[in-house]
Amino acid sequence: MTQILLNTDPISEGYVILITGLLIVFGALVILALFFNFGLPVLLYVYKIITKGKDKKISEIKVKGDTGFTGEISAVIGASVHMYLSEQHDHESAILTIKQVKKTYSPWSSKIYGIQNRL
Amino acid sequence: MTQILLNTDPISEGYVILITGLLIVFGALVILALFFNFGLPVLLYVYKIITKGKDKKISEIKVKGDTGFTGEISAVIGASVHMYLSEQHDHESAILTIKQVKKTYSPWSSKIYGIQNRL
Amino acid sequence: MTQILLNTDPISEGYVILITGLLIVFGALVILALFFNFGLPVLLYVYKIITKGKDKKISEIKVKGDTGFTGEISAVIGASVHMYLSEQHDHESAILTIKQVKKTYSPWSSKIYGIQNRL
Amino acid sequence: MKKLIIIFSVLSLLIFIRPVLGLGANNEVMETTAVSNTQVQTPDEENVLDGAFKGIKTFYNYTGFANATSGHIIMIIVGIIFIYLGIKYDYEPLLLIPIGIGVIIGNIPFVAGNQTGIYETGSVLNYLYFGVVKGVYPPLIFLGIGAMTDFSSLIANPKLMLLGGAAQIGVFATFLGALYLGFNLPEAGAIGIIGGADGPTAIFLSSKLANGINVLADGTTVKNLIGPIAIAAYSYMALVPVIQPPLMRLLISKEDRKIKMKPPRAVTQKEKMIFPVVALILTLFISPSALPLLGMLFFGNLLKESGRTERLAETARTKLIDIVTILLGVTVGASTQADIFITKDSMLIFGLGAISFVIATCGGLLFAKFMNLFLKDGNKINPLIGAAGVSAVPDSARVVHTEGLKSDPSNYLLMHAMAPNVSGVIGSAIAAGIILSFLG
Amino acid sequence: MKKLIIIFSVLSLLIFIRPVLGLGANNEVMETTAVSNTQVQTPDEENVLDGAFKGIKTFYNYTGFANATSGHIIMIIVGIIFIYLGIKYDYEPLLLIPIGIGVIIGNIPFVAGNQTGIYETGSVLNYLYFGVVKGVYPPLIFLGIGAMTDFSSLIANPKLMLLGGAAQIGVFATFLGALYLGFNLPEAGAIGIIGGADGPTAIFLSSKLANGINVLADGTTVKNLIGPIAIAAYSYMALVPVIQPPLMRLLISKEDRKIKMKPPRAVTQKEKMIFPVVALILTLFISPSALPLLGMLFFGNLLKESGRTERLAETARTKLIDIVTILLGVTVGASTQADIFITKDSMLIFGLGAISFVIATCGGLLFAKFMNLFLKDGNKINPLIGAAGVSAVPDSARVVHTEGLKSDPSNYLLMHAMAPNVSGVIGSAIAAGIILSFLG
Amino acid sequence: MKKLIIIFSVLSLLIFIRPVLGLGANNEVMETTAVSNTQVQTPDEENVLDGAFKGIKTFYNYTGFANATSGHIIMIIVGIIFIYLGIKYDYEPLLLIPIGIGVIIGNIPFVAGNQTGIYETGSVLNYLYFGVVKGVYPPLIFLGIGAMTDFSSLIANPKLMLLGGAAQIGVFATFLGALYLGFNLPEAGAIGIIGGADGPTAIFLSSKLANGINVLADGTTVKNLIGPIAIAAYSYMALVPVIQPPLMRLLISKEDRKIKMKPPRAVTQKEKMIFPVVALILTLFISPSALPLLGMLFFGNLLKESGRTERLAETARTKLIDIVTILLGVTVGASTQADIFITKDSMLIFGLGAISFVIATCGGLLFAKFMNLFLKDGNKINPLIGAAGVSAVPDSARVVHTEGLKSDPSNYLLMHAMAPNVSGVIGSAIAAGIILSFLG
Ligand code: NA
Ligand code: NA
Ligand code: NA
Repeated sequence: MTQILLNTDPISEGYVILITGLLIVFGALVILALFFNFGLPVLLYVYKIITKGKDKKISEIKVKGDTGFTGEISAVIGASVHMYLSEQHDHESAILTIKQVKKTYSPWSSKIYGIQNRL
Repeated sequence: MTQILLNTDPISEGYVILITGLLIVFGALVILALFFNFGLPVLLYVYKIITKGKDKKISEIKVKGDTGFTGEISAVIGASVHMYLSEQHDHESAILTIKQVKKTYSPWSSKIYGIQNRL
Repeated sequence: MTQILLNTDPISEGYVILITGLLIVFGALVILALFFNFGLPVLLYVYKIITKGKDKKISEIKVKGDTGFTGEISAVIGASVHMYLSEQHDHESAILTIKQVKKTYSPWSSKIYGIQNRL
Repeated sequence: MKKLIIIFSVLSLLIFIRPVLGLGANNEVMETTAVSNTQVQTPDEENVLDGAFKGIKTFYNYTGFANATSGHIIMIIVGIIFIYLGIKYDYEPLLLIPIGIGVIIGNIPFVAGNQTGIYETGSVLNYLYFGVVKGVYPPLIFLGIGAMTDFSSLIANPKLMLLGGAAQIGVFATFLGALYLGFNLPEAGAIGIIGGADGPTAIFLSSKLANGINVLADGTTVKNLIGPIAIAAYSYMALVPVIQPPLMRLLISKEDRKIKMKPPRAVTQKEKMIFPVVALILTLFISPSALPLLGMLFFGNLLKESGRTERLAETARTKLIDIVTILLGVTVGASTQADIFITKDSMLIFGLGAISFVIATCGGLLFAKFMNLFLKDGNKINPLIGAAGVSAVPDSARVVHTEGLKSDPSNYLLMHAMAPNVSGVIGSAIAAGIILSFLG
Repeated sequence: MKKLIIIFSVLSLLIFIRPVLGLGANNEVMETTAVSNTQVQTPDEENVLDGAFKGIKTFYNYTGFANATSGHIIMIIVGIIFIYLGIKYDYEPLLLIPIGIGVIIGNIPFVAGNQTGIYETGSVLNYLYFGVVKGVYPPLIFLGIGAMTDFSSLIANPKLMLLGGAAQIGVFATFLGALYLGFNLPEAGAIGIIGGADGPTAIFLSSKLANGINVLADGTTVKNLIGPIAIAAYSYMALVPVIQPPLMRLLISKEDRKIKMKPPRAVTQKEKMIFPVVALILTLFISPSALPLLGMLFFGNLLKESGRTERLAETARTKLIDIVTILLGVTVGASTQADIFITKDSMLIFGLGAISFVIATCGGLLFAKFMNLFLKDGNKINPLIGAAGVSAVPDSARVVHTEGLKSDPSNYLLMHAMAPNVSGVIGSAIAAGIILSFLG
Repeated sequence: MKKLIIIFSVLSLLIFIRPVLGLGANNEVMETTAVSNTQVQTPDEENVLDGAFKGIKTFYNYTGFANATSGHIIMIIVGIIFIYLGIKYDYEPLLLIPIGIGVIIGNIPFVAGNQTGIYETGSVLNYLYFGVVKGVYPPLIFLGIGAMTDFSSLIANPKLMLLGGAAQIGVFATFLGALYLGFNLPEAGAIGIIGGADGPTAIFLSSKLANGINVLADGTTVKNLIGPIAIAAYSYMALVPVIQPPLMRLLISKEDRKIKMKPPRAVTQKEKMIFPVVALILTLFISPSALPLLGMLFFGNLLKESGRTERLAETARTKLIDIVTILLGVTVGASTQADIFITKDSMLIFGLGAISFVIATCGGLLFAKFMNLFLKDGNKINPLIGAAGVSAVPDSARVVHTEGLKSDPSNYLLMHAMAPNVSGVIGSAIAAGIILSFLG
């Protein structure tokens, strides 16, 4: 348990932590926001170039992921979080099912009991 | 670990515990019995007066709970405990479903994933 | 933690363990193989004689177990382990269901909530 | 790729088959000349070969064959019998099968020191056994029980609760019997609870009183009787369908067995919600030491009845109770390690256990007849349901039901038997609390 | 068979009813003559009978009736109120009901020494409470949360993340308030996190800072405030639908409330897969002490989005989180044992908690208005969603949604409110990490 | 209400924005006059502001950016690669994804002392890691495996068991190789088990032999190799579809690959019930130290086959194994903390691991050819199935199946490959037991 006493007076130290803390929290979220605003698109573009369309599997999911799922629609359809999430979820697992119906699971290999993948 | 030695002789102490114990067990169950015979009705009556019919939600369940569920019927229908319980259970959850179809769960708030409420 | 030092030189000891180990592993599996090749049939025959056909319950399952489940068929049908296993599984539980539909479970007695037996 | 792999495997095979090729091992290690090598070789060769025989001899001493005792064999057979009863006659399979396999696992002969046995600190079984020794599993099982039990029959007909009380005579009589047989007070208390016909309660109480740790006023340490007590409790619970019917026919007259009871009144959801809360407060105010058991029991029941927490109740009565049952069963079984389990005490405990079930059943039946003296016709209860007071839910209730049908095929007693049945559970938990307060 | 049973029961009944028949107990034990026997008898008789009364007197001292204090009664009533709110008004039933019953269980008056209470080493409740004291439960709950949370709204509109940051003002302001009220730094830090409106985070941080174990530089030991902090956090989270609407109407003008936002763009599965990994690395590089919380949160989310581990995600968000919720709820509730819980500190904490929720909400709302100054028309955000930044997922988002509909029935804000809502969770976890680094 | 809230928030905001308004903090605390106050003020002001900069500087030293080493970065990239392989190529996603995220979590740079890291006592990860260090997780996983494995192919064709034995050559050869590379005996034993191609067994054995705790006769303490061994085992298991096919084509002739095998005979339910019990007793009598693994494996299988305990089997093979897999994966991953993981030993272990898989596969294939010498036509086995003897269930069996189809599209080998496949599991568990007996 280490404790930094920047000030002898806890109140002043409180203000320090308050200001420091707020700045850092904001900083963190800003960085995150920036990454997903600018970093991610670049990253995905690069990835696409590298894999130049070889990239089947996931792109499928992607496409699927897009169609019939603009925020507006879900916002209207899913007037409740649950509705929204669960639909989303069925949506995915529908795809997964098709993909994984032959999958199976075991701790040595994750491939026995794929059906239970939807348990 | 505290131990009360009322008697030096364990056998006699055994009898003391035997008699004491039986009296207390009986006492406890008698009190419980009395409460549910007399206390509870009063309590419910008072509650009803206080909430004078505002009390929608639960009364519904109550009503539902009554109809088509006298002990005799279930005793005959449910010739096995399970049958009895499970019917009872569907019965309730049917109502709950209607009530909670919009419900969802999360540890912050219990409202995401209401469907799983029936998982 | 006991350690047997048969040799002062770990390498030689390594060879000892290597040879010993392999022999024992093989030995174990050979014994197992022999038992299921010769021991088991005898054992089952004896059991059959003792219970001389009284033995309904399980024999049912047995019969069921046989029909429509030669390895070849499943090998072809179930082109994946999962398919194979799960079919097998439904197969059993189908029987169990019939047998246990009245069953119920509790830790005092395993008989409340038989339905959940298939949960 | 192929190339690489060939080299790989060839190389590694070389290393492996060295002794066959007769290349010295230690010469790579301690640079010796080819000459000294060949000299070293031959002895090394033998060294390895007869070393192998030595090795097998040494290893043999680790095998079960070398260490098996008659006790191990007996217990393994017992385990097989448990499994057989569970599978063939469907006696409590969810308990007898895990316990049976546990008995086998616990009686594989092994050499101490490799953290194998359930009583060796640091072994996996020992970690799982922790939940038994510390009494953690039973309350979790009670949570699941609460989440699957319906108390309406009890709420509808509270006076039947007394039958659950009467059956507790079994607990205290056995307690006394144990004292006569020379067990000290805490041990006797733990043994007595077998009469409660309630596995988790038995494990909980014995883990607190007869755990081999507590020290008495006179300096003697109590014995560890958790294993025998748990096995006895579960075995006789499994045998309820064998033990009770004769006693019923013995003590209850043909006419009495025919008595039909009024259908219980319907119970409102609101009553069901209030029950667990009130019952929890009342019973625990009277017997606070039963808190872990009754607290969890009624907590589970509230989760079930609240109508808002179905998902928690569902988890409690399915996956959670399953996991705990698996671990509890196999560790309780494994705790019957021959050298510790096969003792005169265990035999005495089994004897007392049998008596306790008999007494409990008789107590319930006779008290039911006794109650009838005060009930006017039409309100009379069918004395058979007294037998359900031993708990062993819901077996004894079903046994009552079956007996009832034998004497009158139109007489459905199950619903009525459930009341004393569940109150028997509450009763023995309270009794456990009392004993714990006195002797804990 | 019958025969055997008759003998059995007769014998055992004999033993049991001995005192009535007046046969000496101890004469079997200490061979005395029939004469001395009858002499011994009568006193022994009384001995047993008035012994019984003594026994009941003794036992009475163990009952709750003998040990109940006003504190116990008050807390039990509080527990009942929690349960009532959960059932009747559906405020967070999955939390209020377990906590409520836990409060009752924890306030059953008992005599210390029988390993009953949650604060007694060796008691079952104490073992289950371990997961709270060591902060093990919260990360497991975060795992489940991650496996059930959909971050697409956040990915689609990253700038809304800032709202989740603004609401953290509540955390630090409360921290400051606690310092003013005389709490020392670690305690104040733990209290501040109530403003995070996030139960697991509150429990995690308080278990690290205000656990009654740590010793400060000046030698004073911090107080154990886990109970009050957890209760405060969950209570106010349950009351979000009561606390927030007035503040919204107070601070946001009618026109602003009508603002419609552009639908968020669709998010690809690939983005959803990358999000948890990148977010985990970025946030934890900035605030490593939040590792157990954010690590598990994003781990759970990856299980959900990977598309390959659905069965693990499903288990994490159903059975696993249910089990942990049950244990966490009941133990947190039980930790409110009157003698430890009813203190001036607890009252102060509840006061600060209320303020913190108010500040957090205001912070979110005002910052949203502030952001609008920099956004050109058409891109403006509806300031109401700022209130969702307090987390309390997804209640506050739903509250926003409802308020939005009140001012314009065609204005669906839920989707948009989810972004600040989940970022509020991340934000308060980061804040917890910062406080932990400074004061841990 | 509104009123109250306004006062609330105004008050609290006042407190919060105090420094802006320039009211001294400490003057409330240490009653000073307004004069001294204003004097105190200005410094205090700066105090707070440049304090903030100091604060950020101080905090920066806690961030990952300040403490990151090349090791951390490398491991994080490794973690990302694991996740990528799991998602993109579907290699063991249920293991690679949890392990991968665990690797990232374990390599977030942090300052020791805040109970963050997996190796810091008291940290959450450390508590979860307990199940790995004490070898508790592996038997629970074996329980689930047993509950999902069908042994009929083995019962139908027992001679195929020998193939599972042959593959264990990999274990002992690797053990020898490790000795050559200078590891001491227990370490070498733990490393050898990688050749068993069986994650849980590898973790179990290494937690007993190479746990960084045991002390050898010569006073040296063994190294903690659990992390590298587990990672190696799981990585190569994931790569079985890459490693085995070339070896098959290398060692098995075109004609041999075409051999069709007789369909296995049907197996009765009764045989399936007897198998786990007998196998448990036989194998554990021979190798008692394998008790936790084989005991649980056959226990789970009995739950599956008994036909009476389906609900327990179902729980064991779904929720229970899922929970354990999640915890095991993430903690094993996190145990690869750069400073502890990136060592020459780890590299050697990865090298040996690769060799061991190659040897095991070759051993199985060659032994299959060897067996054919003694089998008359029509009974000959297809040597390909020898490769399945390495276990890595059911991947290697599927690989065999695929290879078989390549040489003859009508040749379904899966059923036949399952026999050596599962016997490989039993074989390596027995081998683990032997090694443990010799070196434990
Ligand atoms: Na009972
Ligand atoms: Na928050
Ligand atoms: Na293997």
